[in-house]
Amino acid sequence: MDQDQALISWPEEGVTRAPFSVYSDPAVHEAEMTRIFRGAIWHYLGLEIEIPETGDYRLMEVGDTPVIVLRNGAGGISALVNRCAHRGTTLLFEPFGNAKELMCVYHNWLFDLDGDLKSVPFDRGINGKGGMPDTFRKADHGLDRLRVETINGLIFGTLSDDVEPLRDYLGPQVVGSFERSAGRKFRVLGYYSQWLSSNWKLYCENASDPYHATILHAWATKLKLNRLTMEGAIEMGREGWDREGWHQLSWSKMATDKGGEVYDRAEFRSGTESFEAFGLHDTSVIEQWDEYGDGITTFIQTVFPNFVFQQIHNTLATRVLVPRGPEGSELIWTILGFADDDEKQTAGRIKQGNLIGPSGFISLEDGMVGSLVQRGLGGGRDKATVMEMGGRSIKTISNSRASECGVRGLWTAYRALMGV
Amino acid sequence: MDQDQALISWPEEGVTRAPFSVYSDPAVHEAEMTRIFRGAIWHYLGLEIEIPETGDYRLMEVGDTPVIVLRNGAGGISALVNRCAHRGTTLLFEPFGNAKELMCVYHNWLFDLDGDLKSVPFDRGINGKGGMPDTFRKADHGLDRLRVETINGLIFGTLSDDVEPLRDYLGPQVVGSFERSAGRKFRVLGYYSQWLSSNWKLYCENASDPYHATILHAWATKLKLNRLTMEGAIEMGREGWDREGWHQLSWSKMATDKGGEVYDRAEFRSGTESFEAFGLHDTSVIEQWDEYGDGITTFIQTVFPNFVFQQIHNTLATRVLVPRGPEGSELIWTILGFADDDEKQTAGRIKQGNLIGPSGFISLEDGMVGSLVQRGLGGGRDKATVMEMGGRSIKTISNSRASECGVRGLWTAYRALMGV
Amino acid sequence: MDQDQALISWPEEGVTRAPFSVYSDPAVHEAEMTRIFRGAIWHYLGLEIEIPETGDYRLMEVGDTPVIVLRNGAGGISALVNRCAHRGTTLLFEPFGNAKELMCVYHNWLFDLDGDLKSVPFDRGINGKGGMPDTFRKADHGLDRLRVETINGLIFGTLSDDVEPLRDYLGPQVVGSFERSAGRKFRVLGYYSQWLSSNWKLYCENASDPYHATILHAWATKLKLNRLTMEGAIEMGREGWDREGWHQLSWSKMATDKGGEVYDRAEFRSGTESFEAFGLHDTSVIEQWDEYGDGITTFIQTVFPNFVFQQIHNTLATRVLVPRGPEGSELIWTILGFADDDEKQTAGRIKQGNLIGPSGFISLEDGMVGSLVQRGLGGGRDKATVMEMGGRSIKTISNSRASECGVRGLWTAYRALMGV
Amino acid sequence: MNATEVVIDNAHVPAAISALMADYAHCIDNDRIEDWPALFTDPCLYKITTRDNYIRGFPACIMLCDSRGMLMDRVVSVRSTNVFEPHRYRHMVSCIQVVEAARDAWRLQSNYLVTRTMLDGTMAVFSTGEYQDRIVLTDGAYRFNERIVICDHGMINNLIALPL
Amino acid sequence: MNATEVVIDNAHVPAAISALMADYAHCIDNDRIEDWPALFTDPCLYKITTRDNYIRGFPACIMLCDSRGMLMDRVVSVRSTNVFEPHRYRHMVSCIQVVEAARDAWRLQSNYLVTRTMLDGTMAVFSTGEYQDRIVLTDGAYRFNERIVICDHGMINNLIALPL
Amino acid sequence: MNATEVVIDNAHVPAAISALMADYAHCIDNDRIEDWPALFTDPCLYKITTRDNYIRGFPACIMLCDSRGMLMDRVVSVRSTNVFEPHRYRHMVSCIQVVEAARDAWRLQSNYLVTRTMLDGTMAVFSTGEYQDRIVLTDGAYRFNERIVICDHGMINNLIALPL
Ligand code: FES
Ligand code: FES
Ligand code: FES
Ligand SMILES: [Fe+3]
Ligand SMILES: [Fe+3]
Ligand SMILES: [Fe+3]
Repeated sequence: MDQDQALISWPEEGVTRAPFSVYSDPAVHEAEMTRIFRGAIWHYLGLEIEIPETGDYRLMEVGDTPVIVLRNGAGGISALVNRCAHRGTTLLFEPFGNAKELMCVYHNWLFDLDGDLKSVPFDRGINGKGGMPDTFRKADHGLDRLRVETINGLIFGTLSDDVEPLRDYLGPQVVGSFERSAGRKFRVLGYYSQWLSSNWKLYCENASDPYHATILHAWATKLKLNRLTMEGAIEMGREGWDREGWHQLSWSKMATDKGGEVYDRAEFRSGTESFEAFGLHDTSVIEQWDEYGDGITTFIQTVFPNFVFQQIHNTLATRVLVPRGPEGSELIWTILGFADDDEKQTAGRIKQGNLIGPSGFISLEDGMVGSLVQRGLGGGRDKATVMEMGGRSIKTISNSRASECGVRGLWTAYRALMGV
Repeated sequence: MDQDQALISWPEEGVTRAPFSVYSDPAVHEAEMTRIFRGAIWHYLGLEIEIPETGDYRLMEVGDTPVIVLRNGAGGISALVNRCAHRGTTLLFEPFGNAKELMCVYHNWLFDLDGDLKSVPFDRGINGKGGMPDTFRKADHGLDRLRVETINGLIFGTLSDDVEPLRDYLGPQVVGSFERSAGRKFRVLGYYSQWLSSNWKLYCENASDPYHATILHAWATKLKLNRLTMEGAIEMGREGWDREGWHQLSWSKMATDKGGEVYDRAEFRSGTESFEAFGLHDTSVIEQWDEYGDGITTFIQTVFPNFVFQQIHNTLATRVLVPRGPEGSELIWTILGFADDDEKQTAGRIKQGNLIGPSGFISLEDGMVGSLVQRGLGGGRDKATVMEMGGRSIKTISNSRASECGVRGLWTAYRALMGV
Repeated sequence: MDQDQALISWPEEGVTRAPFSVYSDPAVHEAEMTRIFRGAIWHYLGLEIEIPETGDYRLMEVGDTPVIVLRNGAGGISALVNRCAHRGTTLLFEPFGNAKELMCVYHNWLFDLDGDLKSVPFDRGINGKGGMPDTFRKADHGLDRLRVETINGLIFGTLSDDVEPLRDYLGPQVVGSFERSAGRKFRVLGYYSQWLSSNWKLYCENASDPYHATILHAWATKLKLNRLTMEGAIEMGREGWDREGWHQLSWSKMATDKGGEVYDRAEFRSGTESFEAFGLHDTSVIEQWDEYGDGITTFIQTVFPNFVFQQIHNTLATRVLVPRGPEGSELIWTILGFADDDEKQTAGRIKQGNLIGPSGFISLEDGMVGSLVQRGLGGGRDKATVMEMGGRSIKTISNSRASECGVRGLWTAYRALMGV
Repeated sequence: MNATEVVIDNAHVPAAISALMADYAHCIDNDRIEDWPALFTDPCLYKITTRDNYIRGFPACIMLCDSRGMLMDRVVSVRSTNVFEPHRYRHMVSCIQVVEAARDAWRLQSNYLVTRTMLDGTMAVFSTGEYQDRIVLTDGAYRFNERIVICDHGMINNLIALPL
Repeated sequence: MNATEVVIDNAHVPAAISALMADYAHCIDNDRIEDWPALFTDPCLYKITTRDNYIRGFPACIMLCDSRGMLMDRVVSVRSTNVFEPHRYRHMVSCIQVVEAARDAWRLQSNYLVTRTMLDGTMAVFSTGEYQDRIVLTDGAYRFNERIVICDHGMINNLIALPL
Repeated sequence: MNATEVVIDNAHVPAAISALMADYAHCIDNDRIEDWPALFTDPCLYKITTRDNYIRGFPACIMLCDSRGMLMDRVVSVRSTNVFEPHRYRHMVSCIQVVEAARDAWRLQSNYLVTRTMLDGTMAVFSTGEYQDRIVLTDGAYRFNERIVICDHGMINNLIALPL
């Protein structure tokens, strides 16, 4: 990608606009892989509880870089690029597993759990013939490593040498979010993922956008499960902090709905559409308990660029959005409970699972809407989105979620890393 | 696409050659979307009878721009780009329907049938918090519109501000064709489409090329349904007219076949191949009546760049060819009869339907041959087609269809708009 | 592809490195089609026995150029580009067949078996109207031809005017290989092919790499069918010859295994993995006879860029690897026996067929490993492979196959033709 | 219609009808299309249309044969008249449900999926949809009196030469 | 389990059970989803999960209904509450095997393949996997007491609105 | 062969044969490949070839086992010897037609479609074609004496490790 010419000419309106070209241009995508995903960010890699024993591993992708996340001999966590140092073969290809060492199938070069090259078959040749040259040093041919840090059992890694420590990158607000939400030991209840035929940023915008939540997800609104009239807020880090707006928290308390005069105005679908026969036949799906004792019923914490921790009622999950080319992406869900849940709580989380994921009553639209945007871009490469709800800055509005400040925050981070 | 360097270096032989690169080069395709489909052309959008009532709509694509064609409040026709002015979401996604207003599913911005923005949820925020800035003007955020004109119930639209009025663009010959063919009220008998794994221009060349008709479509030739020895002609507009050759009419009269000495020469397949067991077992499929009282049995009118009106015996149809990337396209058929057809006539048109479409005895090859060409281009980017039948100009030859002047006309228009 | 800027910046380590970008960059792929496949190479086109009679043909692809290989009137062999000289239509589209002449389906231009244009329908028009201009010369519109030469019944062709005669291109070593292996008349026993989701060069490297053979293919190693401890060698042509290393022969003799101390070391999978229940239940699959009376049980001869002749036990086959875009390729197998085989021999070859092809006990991994590499390249465009086994030169090591000299030879040829 | 209306009774599909439906697929898939017309009565109704045309009540269709002669003309088209790249179908038919059962006239509905394989080895799902059949017993054999093929898709991948 | 354990006996699948399984598919594929809940008992178990969750013993699933009311709520979601691009499924069900046969309670396992067709005509294999059914006879009709849908794939193409 | 030649009689497929054919698919699709060899007689013929080889009379094939031991060696290859990316099949088998029926030896032909799902969740139609089976009754159980798998496609997507 040519650094000399402007990769993207950004509209003068700044972060209240995003040019449509960023959602489909292959050159922009290439630059994002380098400047964002291999750049100065921390990327979610999984949970410590997913790899408890030595050699336990899970695979992850950091942008387009395949990564092995494993529990190493010292009981610590290694994140290694999943690419043999010999001729590039993918070393491990099952999503989860246990490996005492990493042996490449092609020529069986052997790496230890820290990524160091331990042995090379026939390196001494056979009967003194062939083999590796004397100048070949195993030490020069280990696997590429990521820096790894954890917080409350969540594992993050980076390919950057420059990015500051994880907690500084996250800032006090996010650190607080994780202390609140991940303070106790989790238990994995399961996995699934969604293929999205849309650019990765369209889903990330969606996750940073509480404005859509109560409108697009009519199911939730009709049942008064999430409405902007509830007590709630968006938080994006200390004002003036150099990462202000990069990560966003949106929370609300269902019990505090001040009533729906706005929702009763005839201006939008979820407020007006008559759902013939609507009303639940079986309300067990929305039976819930106060998960954290703070009355919060929806708690969505994002970490730039592509991580989400969610609490929706008693459904807990991590979501990570893996870009796959300019016009595709995969949203990977890890469904969680707490290690000390009783059977009744687990059953409740499973049943509430109907609210989230690819069939989620209140999440089913989030993946779909991205493809609707992707398609809408056709013929509009010279145009841009408009994001002025709640003003033009990334300042939050106390106790209000009727704002696109979160999306503007996302683009603030994007422009900083991309240099556009 | 870089205007400074020649996008295409055209062979010096001019319109008797088309360089193979125009059929597969992504940069050429991008330029076509801008210079042709968003340029100074009129594009077929549908039929008035498809959207009789207020709010009735059908979707169409103008190149890569998604368009909503609808009957607006005033009883007129609006053509709006199918892309929300907020953040780009596709507004309507059913091919046909009725909408009293256009509400985007994402944040429920509401547009009227003229594309004007009527309301924005929470634009005043909640309890005075959030909402749109005072400087936000709904009037600045309507949907993009196309200019619309109709002729004999056919709807055309353009994204260009410069192109002349529709009738001037079409010229007297095409206007006459539509008066002749669409003078009475149509009835839609059905729809289907064909995915073609070939560049859009390959099908358009095919439609402008009567030379192939009696050779490729052996079925028709064997049954003497269409042969160049019949009375017939190609018409491409007044000589010297600045759009001469852009649009082409090819017609013939089955009853006038002067006998097939040419067809009896041993030089081509349809003239020579022995079809063991050929001859119809049931001739009802070719029973026909004089549709327009002028004895014409085949009447193919094209409008640059991608529209065809056809009469083949008593099958009436519009065809529009939607480009989908450099190497794919979709051919959309609308099968027609007249509103005042009696049952017998309708039944006849339906049965004659075996002649056309994806299973048409005399059209089945038209889509297929494009993919054969697309594949043949492999390894030949530096080569070109040869189109010299009937000379090298776009002049027509009176009462002869043994000419590629129509295809040369197509390329004349193409070069003018593309500036190559 | 811009000649002025370096298409590939090759690592200073030379042929001990291959930059990952060559396996996925579309611009590199385009250049390969021109500089290698349409350049100064000889490309395998098939076997004389596949087209014994006049008009017999088989299709082949030389890079991205579709080619017809046929037995012409004079009893010789013509190789013609499968692209009509009129408007580019693929002329023949069945993989094998017989054609007395080549008639294009689109407008029935007729070419003879030498590719000369014989007739053009309506070239004289109809009743003197239309037709081709007087200046049109059929002689100028024949099909593009390839130069053809054969050796021991194997047909090779080239699109280059400059490349030296076939035998000089192959050199004495390869000529000797074919005399040894194809000295008697073959019989075709069947065909199949494998789609590989990997760049074509990854399979070619694999075929030039005996280092992997005894490690990746654990099945063979466990059964001691092919181990580096057997007598064997790599041969790549006379030292100092200007094509040294382009083509490689790897052979070994099963009967000569000097025992497996190396294989008993605990360092690699096939040496260590405990195959619970391993050991054949039915050994008839490895019953073999001395095919050529020289005791050689594995004999793999490659010809640059993409041809392999193989003898594995009594399985004889040609393999040609057709590139299909930067990240895909098709491996086409022709399974052979000798014309004078008795039934028992044929049955033996068929049963030994379980060892090769897409389900081959000792070849099943060869296609798979390429896609593992292709995937491993993600995020590593700036990195390179390391090929130092057996030193850094293309010199062979007498009687040793513990070397990647073959792969270095492949890259030596590649760099010469690509000019990188 | 609802579940109970659909199933007049729970009659088993007779072996001869299963055999007819299988043979229909094998004729087409295994290159003996010449045997296909004889599986229909004369006159008959063989029709290929799209779900959208079916739902919206549009009479136009992709293929329509109302006599065995027309079926035979389709065979001739495939074998010798029309030009197209050779390809193969493979039929999967399941969820066969008896809608109406009588000794000599049965109505059945079923789901089909047809793949198309080109000679270059590329393979794809070509069509899916519903069969609505009327099968009658004539001179000792079951034959299709009607087979309506309703494609789920309004878009056809290039062309339909072989019947679905 | 192994081959012999699987087949308790070689009982034929009763016509009424074949009809139930076919009707299940036709309700969903032919736009009469309203008829779908009545094919289940109340209470019941309808569950969509992935093979990986199933193998690894993870309880989380994609869809879970344990009452006819919950099935009906899914119908309401499809018909009027949730927003998604309209599409159609087509079910293929085969390799139906009787695991346990009793007069009024049957266990069956079968393979399914579902294609999804969008209104723009694009069509693709959307899901494949296994059905594990418990079918019981209640007031004279066979109904699903349990249908466990185990998808071979852990990745879903965007969303699942209609049941599989 | 033509329609009438094909169906020697309209015998129903016995439940035990349907169960055998279903179990064949479930063994492979549900990860109990160890049960697969026991579904064949010993000796037997299990062969995978392409339609083109079949039509042109070429004897070479992709897989050939003529003993239960060879079938078992394929199981060992899948389980422990050969290296490949883990994946799953899902079989659809339909249009099962009785070609020859006798009490203890049946000939059947049917259509199959197999999808392949990789662990990353990608899924595709992997193979379609025809089964030509000879099924015999030995010591009280039906087993495959012959199963010839004829793929419609001459091109294989990378490799075939699991039987089709
Ligand atoms: S590529 Fe990994 S050992 Fe050779
Ligand atoms: S994108 Fe349309 S309302 Fe927001
Ligand atoms: S393209 Fe071949 S004859 Fe016209
Ligand atoms: Fe949402
Ligand atoms: Fe035509
Ligand atoms: Fe190998």
